[in-house]
Amino acid sequence: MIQILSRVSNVRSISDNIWAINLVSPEIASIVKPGQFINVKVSESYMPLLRRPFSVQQVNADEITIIFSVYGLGTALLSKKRPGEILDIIGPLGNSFNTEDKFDTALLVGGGIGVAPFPFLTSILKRSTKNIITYLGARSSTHVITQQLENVKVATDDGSMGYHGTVVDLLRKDFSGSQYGNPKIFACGPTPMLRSISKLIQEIQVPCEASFESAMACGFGICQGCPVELVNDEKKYALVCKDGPVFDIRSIRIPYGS
Amino acid sequence: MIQILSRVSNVRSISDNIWAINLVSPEIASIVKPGQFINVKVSESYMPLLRRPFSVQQVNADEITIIFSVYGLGTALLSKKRPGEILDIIGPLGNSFNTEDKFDTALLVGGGIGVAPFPFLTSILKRSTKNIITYLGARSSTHVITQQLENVKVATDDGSMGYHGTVVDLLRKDFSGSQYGNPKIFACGPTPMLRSISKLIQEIQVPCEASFESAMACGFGICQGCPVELVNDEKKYALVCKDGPVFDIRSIRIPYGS
Amino acid sequence: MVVNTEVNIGVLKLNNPVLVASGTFGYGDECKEMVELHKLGGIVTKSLSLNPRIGNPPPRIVETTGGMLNSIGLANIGVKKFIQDKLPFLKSIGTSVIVNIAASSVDEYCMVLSLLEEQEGIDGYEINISCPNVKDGGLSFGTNLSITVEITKRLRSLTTKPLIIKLTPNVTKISDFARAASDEGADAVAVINTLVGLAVDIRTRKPKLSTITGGLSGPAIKPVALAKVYEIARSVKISIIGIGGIMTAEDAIEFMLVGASAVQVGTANFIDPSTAVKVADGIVLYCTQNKIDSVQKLTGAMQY
Amino acid sequence: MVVNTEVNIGVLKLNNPVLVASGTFGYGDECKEMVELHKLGGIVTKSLSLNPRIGNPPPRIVETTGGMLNSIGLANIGVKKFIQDKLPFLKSIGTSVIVNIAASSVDEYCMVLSLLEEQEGIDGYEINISCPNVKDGGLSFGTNLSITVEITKRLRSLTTKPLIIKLTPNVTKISDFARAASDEGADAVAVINTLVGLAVDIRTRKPKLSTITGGLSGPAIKPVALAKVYEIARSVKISIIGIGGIMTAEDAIEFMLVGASAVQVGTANFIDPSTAVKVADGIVLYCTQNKIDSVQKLTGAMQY
Ligand SMILES: Cc1cc2nc3c(=O)[nH]c(=O)nc-3n(C[C@H](O)[C@H](O)[C@H](O)COP(=O)(O)OP(=O)(O)OC[C@H]3O[C@@H](n4cnc5c(N)ncnc54)[C@H](O)[C@@H]3O)c2cc1C
Ligand SMILES: Cc1cc2nc3c(=O)[nH]c(=O)nc-3n(C[C@H](O)[C@H](O)[C@H](O)COP(=O)(O)OP(=O)(O)OC[C@H]3O[C@@H](n4cnc5c(N)ncnc54)[C@H](O)[C@@H]3O)c2cc1C
Ligand SMILES: Cc1cc2nc3c(=O)[nH]c(=O)nc-3n(C[C@H](O)[C@H](O)[C@H](O)COP(=O)(O)O)c2cc1C
Ligand SMILES: Cc1cc2nc3c(=O)[nH]c(=O)nc-3n(C[C@H](O)[C@H](O)[C@H](O)COP(=O)(O)O)c2cc1C
Ligand code: FES
Ligand code: FES
Repeated sequence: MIQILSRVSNVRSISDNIWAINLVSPEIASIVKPGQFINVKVSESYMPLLRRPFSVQQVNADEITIIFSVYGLGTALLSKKRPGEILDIIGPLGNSFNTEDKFDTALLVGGGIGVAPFPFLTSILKRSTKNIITYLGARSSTHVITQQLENVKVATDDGSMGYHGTVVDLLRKDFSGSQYGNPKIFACGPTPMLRSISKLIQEIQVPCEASFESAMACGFGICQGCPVELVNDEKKYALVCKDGPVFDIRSIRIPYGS
Repeated sequence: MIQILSRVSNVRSISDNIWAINLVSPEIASIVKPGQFINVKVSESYMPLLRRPFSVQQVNADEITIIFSVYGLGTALLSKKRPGEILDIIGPLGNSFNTEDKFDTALLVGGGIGVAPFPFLTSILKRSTKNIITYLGARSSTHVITQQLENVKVATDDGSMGYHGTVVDLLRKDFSGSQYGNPKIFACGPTPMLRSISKLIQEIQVPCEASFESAMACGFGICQGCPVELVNDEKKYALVCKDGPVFDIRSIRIPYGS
Repeated sequence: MVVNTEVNIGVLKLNNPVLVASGTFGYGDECKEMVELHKLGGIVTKSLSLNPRIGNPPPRIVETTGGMLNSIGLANIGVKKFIQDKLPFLKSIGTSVIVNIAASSVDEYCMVLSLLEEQEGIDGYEINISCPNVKDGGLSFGTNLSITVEITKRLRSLTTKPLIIKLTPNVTKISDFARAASDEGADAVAVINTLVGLAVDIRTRKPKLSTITGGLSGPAIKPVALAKVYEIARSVKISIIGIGGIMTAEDAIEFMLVGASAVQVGTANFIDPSTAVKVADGIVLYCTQNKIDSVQKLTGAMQY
Repeated sequence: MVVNTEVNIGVLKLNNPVLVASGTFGYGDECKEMVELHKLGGIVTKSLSLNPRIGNPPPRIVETTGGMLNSIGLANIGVKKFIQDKLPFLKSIGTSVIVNIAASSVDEYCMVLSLLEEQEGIDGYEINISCPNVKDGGLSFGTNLSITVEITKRLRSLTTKPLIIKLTPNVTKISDFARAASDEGADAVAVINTLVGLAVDIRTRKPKLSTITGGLSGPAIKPVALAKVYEIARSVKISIIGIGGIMTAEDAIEFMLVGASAVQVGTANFIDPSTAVKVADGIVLYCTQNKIDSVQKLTGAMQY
């Protein structure tokens, strides 16, 4: 984990309201693992005050890429950065997806901007001989980001592309038909999606690692601000920024709300 | 006084650390008088929170121009505005220089960015048959802005251009030699400059209107935040934003400090 | 859907819940060219004292992160000049007129209120016992429970019009003061006045305000103000007018959800004098989108 | 010019006046890769209680204008695990180690301190009687003068090491509490802990923190913190450690000018964990530029 001034080498809109930024950071690029994130100082003033966390979407030589949807002030400011500008970032942060345990088929399940860590995860998985199938859920076709992903199956809320329904429904349907050989699910997306995956997992008994989000003050373990509740653990809470963001989905009591 | 969304038509650096912005605002351009100012919302966030006041430097048809030195956060943000952006401005604010009373020679005396209202003042004065002589003080030659001014005499602190010394010393010297015919001084600049002019006025007994500054919260008379102290007046204070910024220099007890 | 925007503050009926706060909108006439004044829920005047006050020496204003410090020192034209020069215009607007009173003694409060009682067109009084920027009265009243009781009692005996006590946040337990006001018959409390704050110019090593300390306002203080309103809402029944850092309809709705029946916009007026009008419109939009037919229903509707 | 950066907090000598604040720097080891820890004036640990505390349910963090609300609820590993797992590293850094203690009873404070007294390498204690986010103890202690007296007295009798009482700003007159601490023999007061604040999500109509209210920190509160330090500096003689919204050396110098002998950097660590190091460097630069040969001379040097 280092704090570093990193040069923006590219900023582009990759889809409806979704932006990608490339950052030159050999130090982070050389050690980051899929599922980890960086914490970005988006403003030179105190508004917003706190850094904003973003998953590393891809690594190319010296550069890391993040993608994000413009949500509030922080992401709006970020979308206005220009190549050549310098960003103060901290990373790599958090744990990562485990790509080395025993499974043959990686099922990447992402909702909305939750697709963010998958291109990098896919690159790493492709180094092994695992099968990769990617399930993407989005509001509608304009929100689907398939770049750098393998064997993509799409579900949209409005039916404008692929399956008409949620991505977890699509996954359930596929499981109810044929079975994937020795699968493991890698999930990232909004809380309601994680909650339905968690339910599905209980039905189909497939191992699943999921990336969780939480409001964060520091991102590196000093504020205790980002707990998720553990199931049956005397410690009761784990920190998303340090113990996570990736957890065995069965170990987490997923909160209600979005 | 109106609040209006005004389009930036031009942004340029006109000198060392000095910027000029043109704003399209027929409503203000058609009624503004020399010495008046506008109050500009420089940020879309709450940092800085308050508007920033700037003298109207010039008026051309539908457009007004402001010039400013980059000082803190507000002016830094302003210098990064781009043509086409929309600024929320309030104006015209304050009273104005009186160009119509009985004098034959207008002596415009400005220090640093205090030159700001003079191009517009000069345009108005040129409509009459008055003589105009402009005295400019600056730290050094790179800080001297002579555009759109008449008969400019320069004083620099470092002697790199014109008279070596303060602009008030230069003025005093000129007065001690020949006399200007029926003169009136129009002054704008930092407090120490106004204080020395005030002293000079007592010696030479020439009428003088000066533009004063004060920290401002509103700029249009509702916060009571911008007083200057009056000499011998039971009201004790006048508001820079409403009763000023232009005052007969003899009526104001000029504060110490910068 | 038509949203009913009327709210009641004790016996005072407001067209909508968004007023402009004392000291941040002058006497109403200064903004007439820029603001659709009749759309305001009400105008609270600058604090008025018996005699004119010149206020504190400059500097009176400092900007801070997300807020500002002021040390105006209750500069005002005095109640008599107000009645003569300002009240006629205020009456003509067609919105509620609340006159804010500040004083250095209990007797002075009474005298000012008595003079105002002779006038028509005043819809209520807001009593400033919480100004941090004057030597006499001000905070020394607002942080003293028995004086709060006495001021409320005396003024209550002089008027049947809506009486609003404006409280300071600079106390350990603001609900004690709200209860005192309530027990003595006030119609409402206005919460909060500014927090005591200070700023230093490290170049000159002097305080940035002539009075050294001043009052902090603006979005920086909103969380504190919300906590104070919430504390009071859980302990008294009278209406609460929420104040502190309101810049948007969202901010105002937060205040209503924790228990305010109405709100006041202060510092935001300096940045956009039409803020209160926009906030009022925004509250209606929120109600419409959430199928709430009356803004009154927002009061205390926080789920917890 | 060589600037002497040493300052004294009672009997405690610090290498420089800039510490990191409790709860905003963990136990020091989390930041070792990013921060030159030996350059800190001191590390104040997360508040430690007798037994581990799991803390409050999420959400615990909300950002506000120029600040943040937290409701961590004193989540900590407990004093025994601290002594075992964290103290060895802290001792090895070469900076002053201040252990912050929080408790739900006077006895618990005493037990924690007694356990720590058996250890070497602890340079002083900071007593948190001002946490707004726990049900038992916390603010109910810090807003109660007689409990403040009792806690200080009892702990003073147990240790000769530097004893710092950390005060809450959520009181009418903070100088009364500083005087109580001073009278009972505390070496210093640390000022301020967070202000009680609240935020509501108007979409869900729920409070944004699980505990409804939380503690406000960050640059938004700096003016309030400066006013509290100033108030105390005029009424007690013991050292003051200034805290609240310090982001830059300029901010820290403001605190020293109004009377602080040292400062703590809190929230800023979340944004830049090296803030305290940069602040310490910036203070030296300021002293050099202003021909001040010792940072101690800044304390109380405001001109007024
Ligand atoms: C480990 C991690 C990885 C993430 N990766 C990505 C990514 O790759 N791409 C992406 O678009 N987004 C990602 N996010 C979410 C992203 O951080 C938020 O979208 C961003 O902080 C919003 O900032 P804002 O200023 O635009 O919005 P704000 O104006 O701050 O509004 C943000 C809203 O979202 C909530 N929020 C604030 N911070 C967070 C947060 N850290 N997590 C969740 N909600 C938050 C706030 O409570 C608020 O309601 C990630 C979050 C985490 C924790
Ligand atoms: C009537 C009037 C007309 C002005 N015209 C011009 C102009 O034409 N060109 C120009 O460059 N500047 C002008 N100024 C000054 C200009 O408003 C300030 O330079 C600007 O507000 C600085 O903002 P900032 O955010 O960059 O600096 P900040 O970060 O706000 O720092 C500003 C510093 O200057 C002080 N300051 C803040 N606001 C003001 C203010 N309104 N007046 C004086 N000092 C202030 C603050 O106390 C602070 O110390 C004028 C000021 C007034 C009152
Ligand atoms: C410049 C200024 C002057 C004020 N004058 C008064 C006043 O005369 N009487 C009063 O009761 N409150 C006064 N206040 C307090 C406001 O009415 C309000 O309570 C406070 O500013 C908090 O609200 P805000 O954050 O929206 O500004 C004043 C505030 C400011 C900023
Ligand atoms: C997330 C967080 C956790 C905190 N935990 C503690 C704590 O455990 N003990 C304590 O005495 N103060 C705690 N504080 C208060 C800080 O030490 C400090 O007094 C306060 O945040 C004001 O300083 P700042 O504005 O620089 O953050 C905490 C503050 C924050 C923001
Ligand atoms: S965000 Fe600070 S501990 Fe996780
Ligand atoms: S700046 Fe508000 S009255 Fe002048």
